[in-house]
Amino acid sequence: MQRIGVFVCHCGTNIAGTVDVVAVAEALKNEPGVVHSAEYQYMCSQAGQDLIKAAIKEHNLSGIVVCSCSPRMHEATFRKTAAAAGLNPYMVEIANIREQCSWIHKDMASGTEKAIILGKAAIAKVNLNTPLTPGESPVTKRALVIGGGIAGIQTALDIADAGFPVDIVETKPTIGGKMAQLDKTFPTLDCAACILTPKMVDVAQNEKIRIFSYSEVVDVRGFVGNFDVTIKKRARYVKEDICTGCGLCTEKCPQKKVPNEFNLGMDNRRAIYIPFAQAVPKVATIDADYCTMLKTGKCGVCAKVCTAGAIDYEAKDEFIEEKYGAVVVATGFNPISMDKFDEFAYNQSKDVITSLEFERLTNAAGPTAGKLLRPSDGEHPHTIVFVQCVGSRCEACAEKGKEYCSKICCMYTAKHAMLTRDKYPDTDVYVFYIDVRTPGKAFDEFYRRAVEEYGVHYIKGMVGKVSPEGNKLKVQASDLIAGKQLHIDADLVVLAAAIEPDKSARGLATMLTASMDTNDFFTEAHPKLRPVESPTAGVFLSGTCQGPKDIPETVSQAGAAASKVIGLLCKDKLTGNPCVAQSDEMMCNGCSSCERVCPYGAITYSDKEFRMPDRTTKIRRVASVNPAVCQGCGACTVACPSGAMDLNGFKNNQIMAEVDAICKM
Amino acid sequence: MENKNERRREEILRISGVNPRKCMKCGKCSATCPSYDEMEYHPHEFVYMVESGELAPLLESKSIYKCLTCFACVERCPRGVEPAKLIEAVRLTVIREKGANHLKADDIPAKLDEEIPQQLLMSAFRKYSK
Amino acid sequence: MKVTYFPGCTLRTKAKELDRYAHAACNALGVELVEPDTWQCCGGVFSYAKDEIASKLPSVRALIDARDKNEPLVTVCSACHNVIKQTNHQIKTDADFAFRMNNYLAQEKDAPAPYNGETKVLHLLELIRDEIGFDKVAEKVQKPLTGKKIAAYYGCLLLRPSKTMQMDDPENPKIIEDLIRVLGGEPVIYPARNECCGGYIALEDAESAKKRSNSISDSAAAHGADMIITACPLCRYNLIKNGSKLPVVYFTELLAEALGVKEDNDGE
Amino acid sequence: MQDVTNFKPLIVAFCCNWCSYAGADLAGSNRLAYPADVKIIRVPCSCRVNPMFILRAFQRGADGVIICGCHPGDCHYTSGNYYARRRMSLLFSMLDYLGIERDRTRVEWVSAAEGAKFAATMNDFVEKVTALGPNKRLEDLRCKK
Repeated sequence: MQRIGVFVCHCGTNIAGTVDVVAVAEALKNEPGVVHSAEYQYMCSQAGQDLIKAAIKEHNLSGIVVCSCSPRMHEATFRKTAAAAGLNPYMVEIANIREQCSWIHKDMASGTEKAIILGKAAIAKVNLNTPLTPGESPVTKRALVIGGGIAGIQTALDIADAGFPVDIVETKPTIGGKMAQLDKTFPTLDCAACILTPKMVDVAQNEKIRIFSYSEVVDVRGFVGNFDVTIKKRARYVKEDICTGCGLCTEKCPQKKVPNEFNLGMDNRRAIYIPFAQAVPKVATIDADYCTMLKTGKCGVCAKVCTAGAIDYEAKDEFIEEKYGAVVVATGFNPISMDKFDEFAYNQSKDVITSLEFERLTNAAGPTAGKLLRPSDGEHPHTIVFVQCVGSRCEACAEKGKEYCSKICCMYTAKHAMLTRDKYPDTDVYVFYIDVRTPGKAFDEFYRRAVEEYGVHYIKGMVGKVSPEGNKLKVQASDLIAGKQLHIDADLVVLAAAIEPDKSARGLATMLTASMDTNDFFTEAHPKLRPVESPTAGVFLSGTCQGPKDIPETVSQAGAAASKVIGLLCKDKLTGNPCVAQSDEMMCNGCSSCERVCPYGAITYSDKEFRMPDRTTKIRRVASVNPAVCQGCGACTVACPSGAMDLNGFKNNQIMAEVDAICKM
Repeated sequence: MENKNERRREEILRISGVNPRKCMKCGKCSATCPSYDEMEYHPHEFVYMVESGELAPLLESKSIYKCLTCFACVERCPRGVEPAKLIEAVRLTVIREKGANHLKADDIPAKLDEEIPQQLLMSAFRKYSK
Repeated sequence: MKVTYFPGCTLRTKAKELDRYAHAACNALGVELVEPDTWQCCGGVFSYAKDEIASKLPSVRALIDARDKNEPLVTVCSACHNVIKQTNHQIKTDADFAFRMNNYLAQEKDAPAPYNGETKVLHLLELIRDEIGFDKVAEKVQKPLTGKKIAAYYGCLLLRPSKTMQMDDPENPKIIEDLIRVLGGEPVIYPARNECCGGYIALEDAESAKKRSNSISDSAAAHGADMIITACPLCRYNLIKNGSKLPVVYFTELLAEALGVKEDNDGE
Repeated sequence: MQDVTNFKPLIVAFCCNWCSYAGADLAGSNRLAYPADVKIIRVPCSCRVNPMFILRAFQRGADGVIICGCHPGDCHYTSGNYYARRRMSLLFSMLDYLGIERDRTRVEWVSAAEGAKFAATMNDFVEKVTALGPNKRLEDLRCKK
């Protein structure tokens, strides 16, 4: 039996004005377990708290009920008071008789009656309270960043700057991501390489940062502060520590017909290659799918020309296991496939390209050395049609397009149109748009400049069909403002393809038990207030893996994710919330219902040996909750059919007792 | 009058199964339409005018007989609006009225030639008469 | 292989070749086309009005006939195929329509068991691709169409609405091109191959049909085709009537020719 | 027979800690009155509300039970309110089947900023339940000592 003290606060006249506090204290005196009942002017004041502390000691109280304002206001205060008097802080319950009673009721009689009932409910609950102690877990002071694009780079640099070691895992042979493929960046038009490559060099030179390129995360175990991660370093057949990146091998390799993915297949590379001049790490990689030596054992040219002796045809995949305190997902995006949008003839003509391909065509390091030439015949295009929203905002065709707005297309199309007119004023540029969306600093001004200063033809309408006829692309479109169907003979058509999360994201989300939305973007812990954290503690989101973003937004989100990681890694120990779910293994029937509803992946199942009443042993599959991961929502407690799952602080019998107390009139 | 218009509008939405509110006004249907030049009101305008209840001009327009039901607009609409079904429903509300058949059996002989496939006559009857 | 075969009205009148060569080719490929005892005209076009029941009855009767024999229902004419496949789809997806259709059928003498879209509807092209297999056809080719540059003309009915028809990519189809390759010919890809010929508008507005049809035959010619093939009598009529510079023939004729069974069936 | 004209219903309200309980607090801070018949039980999330709690309340003589949670998409725990919505719609149809009128049960989304909505919701709910009169269908007289 508990020994409960009840403390009724007047809150000046805030409570005492409509609730007869003396009557409340008196009425609650006779409730089961109550050994002491008092009222006071201001319980939260120092004098009020002292009164509680003294009563705890004097009456040897095992639990207290404070009838006062909302627990959202002073629950923490009274818990501290209790702790100071040697009482477990979770033995405190608050009856909210101000916000939910005195302030809303005018009549003293009904106010007092309700206050008594609320007090009784709190007493009924305290009777069933048990002391709770928050768990503690250590923090491994190292962060993992998955993805080496601008988001991952920025996050890693910021974390390293705070003094914590960071590992970047990147699937490609180099970091840099999509930004490395871009030509200029809106709205200021600085060249992407000029602002990105110094950051890549910073990453390479930072002692706190390790880069695992050509690698992927294959397994994640553990929880916040204590992740155990397995990284697969794919064999690149070149010793990274020996290769000097001189590039001789990439010039001598006889296999010249490998589609160059960095230029989106618009030209070829060799079987041994360095993706681009400023690659980090600047080491060669052998593409095992094309290398004659690896496929047939006959060639070996690269090994012969390599003076450093870095080539190793015998290399195998390596697996690295490492511990991390925090994981940042920065897996980025890709343009969607244009296969299902062949009304635009992407698969029927080389001169229909995506915007990312256009970037490469205008990039000085691209396949045309920066000259805007038609892929089909290398001629200079005189009429270019840009089509916006290809696959974005596409409700009808969930299987081919995306329902969301890809956000970046309006701006990069304005950039492409403007740069084309700037460099080649003899070119006619048409942009077909549904809406022009430019909410960003200096964004709308940028778009207007494309129209007003550069004379880009913006046409409200959509392209219906592109027909390759001879060396022209016949574009049939609507001009909704003029009320006309337009027929334009274009030389080049550029499609603003929707963007989607990288395909690796889904598998990663499963490994991390981080949730995703229907589009495979990672879900944030709160859409407004916790935008860079995943609901899974210790997992953070950086860049487009969370939703479409341009570079400025990506970088600011990357920094925000880093600051959250730093905040976590600064701690030596993590103190948990003790109000977490707990499974009674004897009652658990192993059905997995709880595991399925848990948004945090806090519940795991394992086989355990149990002694049966007849002294035999039996192996049963039972649930257990990781208190460091559980956030205490209680979804599992309701899903559990056997009643094994319960929530500390809000136990089934506690809530039932409150219901009973309220209903016993 | 108001009521009759509203009833017709509801009838059009019901028999077509089209929800014109899904339209995001991109104009891809009209960009795609092979009969665009023959039409006074174009597929996107059908969607807009049915949604806003502006039926009278549509019901009187020859445009309702110009749609080929080729379904290019339905195929390419990014929002799944299906303008061709809506145009068909507008046409049906006209020709289902008594004596409003657009194509009458008596007119046929004059239009026949040696090679005309039965399929053409059947289709035209279905589309232009009740 | 035995399949239920729905010829359609035009194949018995103005498009006898389409039908005759289909039989000849299927015979050579070991497929028996069995007509239901009674079939009625499909109606030429599918009505998109959700409340239209009666005009879809003939299609449903043919579907039931195939269902009862546990065979796929095969068509050759694009229009019949489109109407029957769409009717089948509506029965499968629109519960209200299925209910009312079945109520209708229940009134008939010897009422059939309720129909809920169980029958598989195949165009002969799909039957060749999915059931017989192009490789099997390739083995049976006797007289390859070597050197022939052939433009496949799909029109609208074979491909659209693609969600229902599910035959091929509506914007970049390849089923007929693949068949042409198998028969030894050279397919010509031209952008107008999935455009509309004008269809039934020929009766209402001949000028419009002419514009549409010419744009198609001109596009095929401009891309170097020697001939156009189609599966639709109406497409063929419109193209020829409006002065196509290229010959327009049914795909079954080429198929029969390549399989070496054309002459036997000529002039029957 | 109870005096129906002076009938005061007993309403149990389950409020999630992050949105609706805070909304109730805001209603209090703004002195927005609703009947004293409403008694609030704080739960961490609407998904913590076990159908058993509701059955128990009706058994013990409650005349109406309302569950308040965060708006869809705003759940502190991401998806808890969706679970609550699904569970409750099932439970309510079962209760309806047992003769507990639909108007005696309700799920409402009230955010921490919606003090006025909280008060209005409670006023409306009390009014509806009052109109229905006392609930007898599930009441267990043994519980009424």
